[in-house]
Amino acid sequence: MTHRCLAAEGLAAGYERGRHVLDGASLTVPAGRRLALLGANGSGKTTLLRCLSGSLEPAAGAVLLDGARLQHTRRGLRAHRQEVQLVLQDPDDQLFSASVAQDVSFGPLNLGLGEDAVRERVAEALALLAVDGLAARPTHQLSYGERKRVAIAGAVAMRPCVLLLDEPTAGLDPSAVTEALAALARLQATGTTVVMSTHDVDLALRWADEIAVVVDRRVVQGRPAEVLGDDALLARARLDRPWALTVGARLRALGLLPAGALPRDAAELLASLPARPGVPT
Amino acid sequence: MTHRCLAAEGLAAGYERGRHVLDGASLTVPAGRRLALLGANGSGKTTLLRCLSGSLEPAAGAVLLDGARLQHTRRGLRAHRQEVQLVLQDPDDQLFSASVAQDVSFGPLNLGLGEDAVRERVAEALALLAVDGLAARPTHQLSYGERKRVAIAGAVAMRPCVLLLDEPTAGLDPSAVTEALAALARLQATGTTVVMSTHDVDLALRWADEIAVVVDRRVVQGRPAEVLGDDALLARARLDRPWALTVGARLRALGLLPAGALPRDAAELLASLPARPGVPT
Amino acid sequence: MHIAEGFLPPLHAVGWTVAAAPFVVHGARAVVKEVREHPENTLLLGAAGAFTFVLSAIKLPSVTGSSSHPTGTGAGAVLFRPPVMALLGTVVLLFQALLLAHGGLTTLGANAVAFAVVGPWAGYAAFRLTHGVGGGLLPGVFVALVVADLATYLTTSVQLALAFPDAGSGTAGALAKFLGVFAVTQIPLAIGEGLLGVLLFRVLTVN
Amino acid sequence: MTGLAVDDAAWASAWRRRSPGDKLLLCLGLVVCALVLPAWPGSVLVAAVAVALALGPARVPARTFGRAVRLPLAFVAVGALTAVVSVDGGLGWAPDAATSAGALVGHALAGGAAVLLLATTTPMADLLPALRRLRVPAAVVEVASVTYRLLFVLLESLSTIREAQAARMGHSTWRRSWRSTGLLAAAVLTRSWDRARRMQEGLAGRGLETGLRVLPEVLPSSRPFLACSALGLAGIVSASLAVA
Repeated sequence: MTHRCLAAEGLAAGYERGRHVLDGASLTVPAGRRLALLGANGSGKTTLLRCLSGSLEPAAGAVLLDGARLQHTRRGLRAHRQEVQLVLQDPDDQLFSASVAQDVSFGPLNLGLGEDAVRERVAEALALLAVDGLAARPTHQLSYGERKRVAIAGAVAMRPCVLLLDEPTAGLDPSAVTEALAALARLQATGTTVVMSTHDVDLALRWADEIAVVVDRRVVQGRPAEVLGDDALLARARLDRPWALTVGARLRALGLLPAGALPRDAAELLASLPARPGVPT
Repeated sequence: MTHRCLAAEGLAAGYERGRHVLDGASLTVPAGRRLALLGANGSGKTTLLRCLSGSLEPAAGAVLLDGARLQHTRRGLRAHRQEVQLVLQDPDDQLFSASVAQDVSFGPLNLGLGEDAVRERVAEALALLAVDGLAARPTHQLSYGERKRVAIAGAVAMRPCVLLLDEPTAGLDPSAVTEALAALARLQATGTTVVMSTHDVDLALRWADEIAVVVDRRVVQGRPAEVLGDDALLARARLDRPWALTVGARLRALGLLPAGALPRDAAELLASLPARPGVPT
Repeated sequence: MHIAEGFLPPLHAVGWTVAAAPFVVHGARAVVKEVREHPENTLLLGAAGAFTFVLSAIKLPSVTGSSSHPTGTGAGAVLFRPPVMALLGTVVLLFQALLLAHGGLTTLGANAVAFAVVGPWAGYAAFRLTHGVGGGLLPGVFVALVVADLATYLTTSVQLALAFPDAGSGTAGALAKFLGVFAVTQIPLAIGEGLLGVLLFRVLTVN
Repeated sequence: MTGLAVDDAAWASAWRRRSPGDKLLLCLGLVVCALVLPAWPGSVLVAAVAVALALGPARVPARTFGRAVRLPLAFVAVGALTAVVSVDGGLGWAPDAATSAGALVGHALAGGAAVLLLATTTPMADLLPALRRLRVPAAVVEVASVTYRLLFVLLESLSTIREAQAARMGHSTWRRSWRSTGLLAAAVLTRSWDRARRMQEGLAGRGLETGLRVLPEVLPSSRPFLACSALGLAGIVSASLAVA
């Protein structure tokens, strides 16, 4: 799994109340980086991810993998799907086999791999997502958080270069979010580029190297502090500014944080603040 | 709709892997206050709400409304449901009718009201939830956030004194959360006591007058700052401390916030902080 | 193979509606009784109807090159029994007519006889028969769905033949014509539906 | 999915607020005309009126209407051809083959257009309560209403699961595609049970034990509409009889 670069150029796709959901949307997924795709519900995040994964054929524009245009032919899709995998928001839409191991083996079996290779892939994917203990369990007995991770394992077993995740943390409690993020970090360590859609701006600030916001049928892309500090853009996108940026800016103005400091969460903020009163920074 | 006091005493309920999900759980819902029910996924929040609403009969313990014990008879349940309504997390579990107005009319009709009274209730509930514009729309064309609000309207049309909501903000984007909270505030103004389960500690701090945490099969209840500042409790409950409490405590220690200040979100924090450096508070 | 709106002469449309009525009324009685005793089962019956509709919207992997959909009523007969299917099948046909322009209102009776009465009963009988001679569940399902599908197709052909007898050879000749013309799509479809049924029930019994 | 297109059109139609009973009378009247009157000019008149009303006052998108009208064409064409081929002593055309085939196609297209006028202007949610007045038992109407609501939920599951299967190459060969389709059908069946079970619980608090009664919108009947319908139908009948 070497990093490959996935991009979208001038996409028009989806159709709702007489117009496209996306129109002229362009995006570059930098290889090996963590990209958070932000947007309000209904903004077109899912439509964009479905185009990138090849599930949805755009009405105009192109999806490019290492510069080569995705062809919506049987062969083109087959090649694309070995490199790019999408995990949908609702795990129940992806778990259709009786047991966890069977479900995860679905993709590798379809790749025509031998039994041993399939077993190896399944074991590897389950271990990466830290759900190896669930292999023999029936899928309908799992908790929501477990089902989400098993659904991701199903995509991971395809060994994609780029893994697209639609709202992977939605509905998870804090500890499940932490576990999911740890699993994604392990995936990245194996060389997978991870794209995550979310409407949680605090999470995006904490996690992402790069942010893309879906707004007004297009995509605005940039570095986290830049994009998430752009109040006009966030207002158009119906998103809030992450609290850490708001509070950080004031504390910088008060001279409590060094000029370049951009704490991304409470722990980083506390670490950058002086411990006792009167100690200048 | 006068405020009435709902309580649970020593509940044992639910059953998973050989033991009860709740065991010895007691809770008092103070009339007219906003209660947030916190807990990790699978901790038993939903089980507790189902007991309180009467849809699940506890194996032991009692549910009390104004001190009177809920009897799980046809008549007892009927009386209880006129006072206490539960809205489940997935709106599709409650929307059975294809048209919004028809769906909301279901409860009031079952109360045996006449057509005009039913229509009045439907209009009132839709207006309170700010979904009156959707009355004539088909359920299957609504967005997730709209479906959530229509499901709440269905319960509100029963004019309960206590409205129990299971994860009403889960899956909603920031602007939809704001709208949902505004709707709940309008409900409270009409005299309804609102209980909301969530695992979002930041939201709970911002919204609630009173917090109950489901932990180790029981419930710990108290004032927000108290409960959410108890790190040992939060760790047992697999929850995080709200960032505003963490950051607020440090800023108080630094002398930047007045001793008693407990900002609950970024806006309150900014308002309590000095605007320029060097200005003591 | 739904008979399109307006395709049957008025007398035939009325005749088939009258023929379907007792079965549909019988099914409706069963449903009313069920719902009176267990009101919450309204939801299960509704789900069964929705499943039947959605099953018939599943595209079978191409057998003949054209896209083909199962009738869904054979599986419904095995799962929910023929009397209930007479009603649920008719409701599904009504929805197909009004949501998919598939079938029609004046041909609803004729289509109900083929899809909601003859198909389910024939399939169910075949299922019990296979069981009776010691066939297992999956062979029973296969036979039931193939028979239900073929019986539906046969009934539709008879209905068309009665409406449009051949100029020279009469109804018998017409039946041969219609059976022959639609065999190309319907026989592979029947086998496909049987296969899908086996796969479906296999997953269900493993669970 | 075309089915959704017809349903979407019905909810958005300019005739959405007309009484379902009125629309039912008009459309059934047209269907009966399409069936009973001679194809020329009866069917042509019926089809013209149905299309004009749908695209005109009811403001149904032409694309939706056109697509839906074309759907039964394959059956109609094959059926009509088969009906007029004679197999008596070798293949040949029956006497008056062209006329009979034309009449068959005419009746079917006109009838189809008339039913479609109803389908694209009247959502099921309005039509099903109207069936109560035709003395269909409440339980049956309630079951049908739940079917209507759930079929959208299940159709969405169906397409999403299929998409997820395709993404993991579940439909890359014929053999795998069959296996995946079996899994898909089973998954939809389990979901439909699950949905019903969860709804039972979700609705218990609002009084499920007394059935699933709902209050339909008040969509009053319009005398002018009924009068115009009667006049129009009478016009079609007399014009057809005069020409034929």
